[in-house]
Amino acid sequence: MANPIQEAIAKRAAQELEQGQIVNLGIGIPTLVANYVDHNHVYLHTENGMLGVEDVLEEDIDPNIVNAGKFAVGEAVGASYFDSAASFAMIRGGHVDVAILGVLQVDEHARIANWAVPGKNIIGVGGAMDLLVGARKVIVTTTHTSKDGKSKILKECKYPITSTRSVNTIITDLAVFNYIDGQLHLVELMPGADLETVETNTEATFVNSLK
Amino acid sequence: MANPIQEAIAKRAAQELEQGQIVNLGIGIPTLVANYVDHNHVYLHTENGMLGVEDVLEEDIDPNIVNAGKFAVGEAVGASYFDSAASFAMIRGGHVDVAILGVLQVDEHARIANWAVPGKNIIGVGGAMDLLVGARKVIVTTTHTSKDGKSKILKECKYPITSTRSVNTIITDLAVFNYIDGQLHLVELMPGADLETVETNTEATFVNSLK
Amino acid sequence: MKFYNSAEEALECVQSGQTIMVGGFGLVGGPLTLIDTLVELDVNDLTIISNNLGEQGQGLGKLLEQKKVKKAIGSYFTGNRDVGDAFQRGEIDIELLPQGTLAESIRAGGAGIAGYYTKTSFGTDLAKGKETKMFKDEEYVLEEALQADVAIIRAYKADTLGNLVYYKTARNFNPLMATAAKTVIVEVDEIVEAGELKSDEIATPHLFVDRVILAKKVLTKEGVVEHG
Amino acid sequence: MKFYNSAEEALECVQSGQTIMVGGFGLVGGPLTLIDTLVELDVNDLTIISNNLGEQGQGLGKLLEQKKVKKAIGSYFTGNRDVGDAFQRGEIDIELLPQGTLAESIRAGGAGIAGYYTKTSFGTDLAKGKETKMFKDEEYVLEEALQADVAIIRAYKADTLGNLVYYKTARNFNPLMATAAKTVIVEVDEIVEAGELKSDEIATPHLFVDRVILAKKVLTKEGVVEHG
Repeated sequence: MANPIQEAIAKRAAQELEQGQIVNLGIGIPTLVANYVDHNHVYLHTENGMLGVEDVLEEDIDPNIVNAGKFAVGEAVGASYFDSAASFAMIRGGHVDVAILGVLQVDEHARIANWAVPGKNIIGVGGAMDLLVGARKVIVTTTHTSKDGKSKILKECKYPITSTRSVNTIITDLAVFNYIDGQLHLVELMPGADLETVETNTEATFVNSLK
Repeated sequence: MANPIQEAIAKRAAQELEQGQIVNLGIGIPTLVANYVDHNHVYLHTENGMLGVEDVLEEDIDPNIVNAGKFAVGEAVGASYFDSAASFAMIRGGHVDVAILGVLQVDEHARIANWAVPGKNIIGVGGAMDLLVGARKVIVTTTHTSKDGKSKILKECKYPITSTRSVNTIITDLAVFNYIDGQLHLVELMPGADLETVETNTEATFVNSLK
Repeated sequence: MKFYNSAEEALECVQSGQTIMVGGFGLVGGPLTLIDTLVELDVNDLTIISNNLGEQGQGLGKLLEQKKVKKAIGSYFTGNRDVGDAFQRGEIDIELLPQGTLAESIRAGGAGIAGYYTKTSFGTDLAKGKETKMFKDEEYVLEEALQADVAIIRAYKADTLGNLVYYKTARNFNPLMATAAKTVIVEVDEIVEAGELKSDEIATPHLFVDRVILAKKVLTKEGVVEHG
Repeated sequence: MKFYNSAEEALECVQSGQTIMVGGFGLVGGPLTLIDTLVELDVNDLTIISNNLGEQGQGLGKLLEQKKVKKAIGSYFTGNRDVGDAFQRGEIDIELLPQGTLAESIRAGGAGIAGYYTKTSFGTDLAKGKETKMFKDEEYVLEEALQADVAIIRAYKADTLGNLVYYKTARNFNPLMATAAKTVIVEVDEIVEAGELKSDEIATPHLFVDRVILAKKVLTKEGVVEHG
């Protein structure tokens, strides 16, 4: 499932994490972030009821240890399990430091849409809305444009938003933006990307804060 | 602490219990009920976080196993411990079959007052209000009259009520009343008591349903 | 609490029109034996409260295929495209809840809490029509408790009193649903004597449990297999 | 999470005017070492959230004696008559809550729930001034969440990550308070290596825990004794 573009985004997202943080990874690119973190220093939380997620070798798979994407995972030393209400109490109560989520769209207010597409059946939301209100910091990872070349970083989300809360950081295959004082700031170009390409492919207004 | 009158009331209260029931005992006379139940058939719940309370011998006391009255108790086979929110979720969620409580007053609507005395500091309520709204059946145990000879079974409680919920059964040193269809029914005289004594000492209106 | 010899006997109480909670997160922690028996029952118009509604033609998906589901309450039905199709055809109602709200509402249902205020979903389509209230300058959405007639859940071990422990991420919704239904039916991998589960480690005290059976279907690395 | 060598160091963060949650049900499960150090600190105007307020001149009762308590929130202060006297003299505010409401409000405070509806206390003096709402023909009282700046609690064992397990009825309010304060300080009887506590049995995962010390005061059959 992983391709080099996704891996590059995941790797960059992992650099945002700090020692001792509790981190929840969404489905898709965020799941790949697990490959780039030191499980002795960053603790992965999964909303289906586990703190201390780590990778698992094929031969060690236990079918009853899975992450939110229902993929088999491993149990880090000191891991713990809990029920879904306790798990979301951690999320909604502000006890998760960072959530890394995938998005369909993100707008210049750093609001995201990642759970529903108009005209399609709205039949799944999972823990996305909970993570957005609860996580202290939210990082979103996404390809900069959709498959048909359209910007995913819009003036305003066209799909239904997931929360009124603005995310803190956007990491794409082209760039890294931080949302500060009500504006998107371009803070970094991804390897191989240039400013012109970012400008062309970004519908949202942003401040160039490259150093 | 126990005297023969209290023991007689507690013993009679124990007869109300049925096999398999989950029972919570309040402080005072209700605590004595534990002496008259078969712990293999009735399971005692205490709101400070334990199911499976039983008596304990002096030499087996563990200071960290106590009941709601902070008295040392024993652990029945199959007992479990849980936090206070889980414990009160059991009570308030309707998972406790019977609560046996002490009262200061009870009125002819079978409403009780057992947590506050006007003019004195209102500074303790504990789990009384929770048990009254949550337990499926509430039995109250009390001496029929106060130390100065006044009826505790009044037309209307003079002290602040503990709940708008009517209790199901009142057991005193003189009589047993059930509350049915909005009326107190005298259903039994305690050993040695006669109808006249009950009538003289009961301010509340009641129906004589003695067989 | 009573032990039953089969899922059929344990599920005899289920009636048309009832609300049924079903534990599990996908197959993990799902009451696989009870689900497969439930879909064989001659009942309909069921309201199912479960995070997912199985997969196409599998598990709870069969119940949908047989048109026995009137309404589904859950957080993620995307894994079974039959759900969306049935919804489009007007065959079922769907109440989509954020997963945290689903979990918390079930807990509330078991805990005597009628409703509670959460920030989750405020300002989104999922909050449409719901009451809101301000606490300390922040807006919250009122969510109501969920309760059921019957819950079917999976645990790892039960003791002879009905105390339960769960296994790893197979815990998920199971302990919550054990608190929020009139009749709680549990399938377990193992039954042990009372006293064998440590008193500090029991996750579901026996007062919540009504019926217990031994699981016949188990999730393995190779998928669901029959045993026993 | 960080280990501290003494209660003094662990409590350095406490400041006047703060809200402090204190675990325990009477002496059982109380953070005895931390309480005795707390009463030595040069802080005042504290709001204490705890089921009880110690006994006359003991534990939290000393804090009251020293007039460092501005407000007490709890369910049962009857065991310490100083509380009622101080209240009569207008020296402290008291917020009396049903014990279930106290517990549930602390849980709510840790779980991102701003308020919830319970039947408990409806129609009584304790519901005076509180909002009510009807759900399915029954009246419920709105109760708000409780949170604190600091929680001091007791656990049985901590591992080196800060995961906690509790002992018997010493559990009570401790795991709840661990979720509802900005800084959570725990005294434990024993510290073990990460991995020694079974993953299914950890009651408080380490994400809730900030500071851990070894307990110096322990409740025994003979009362509170010093050890270590």
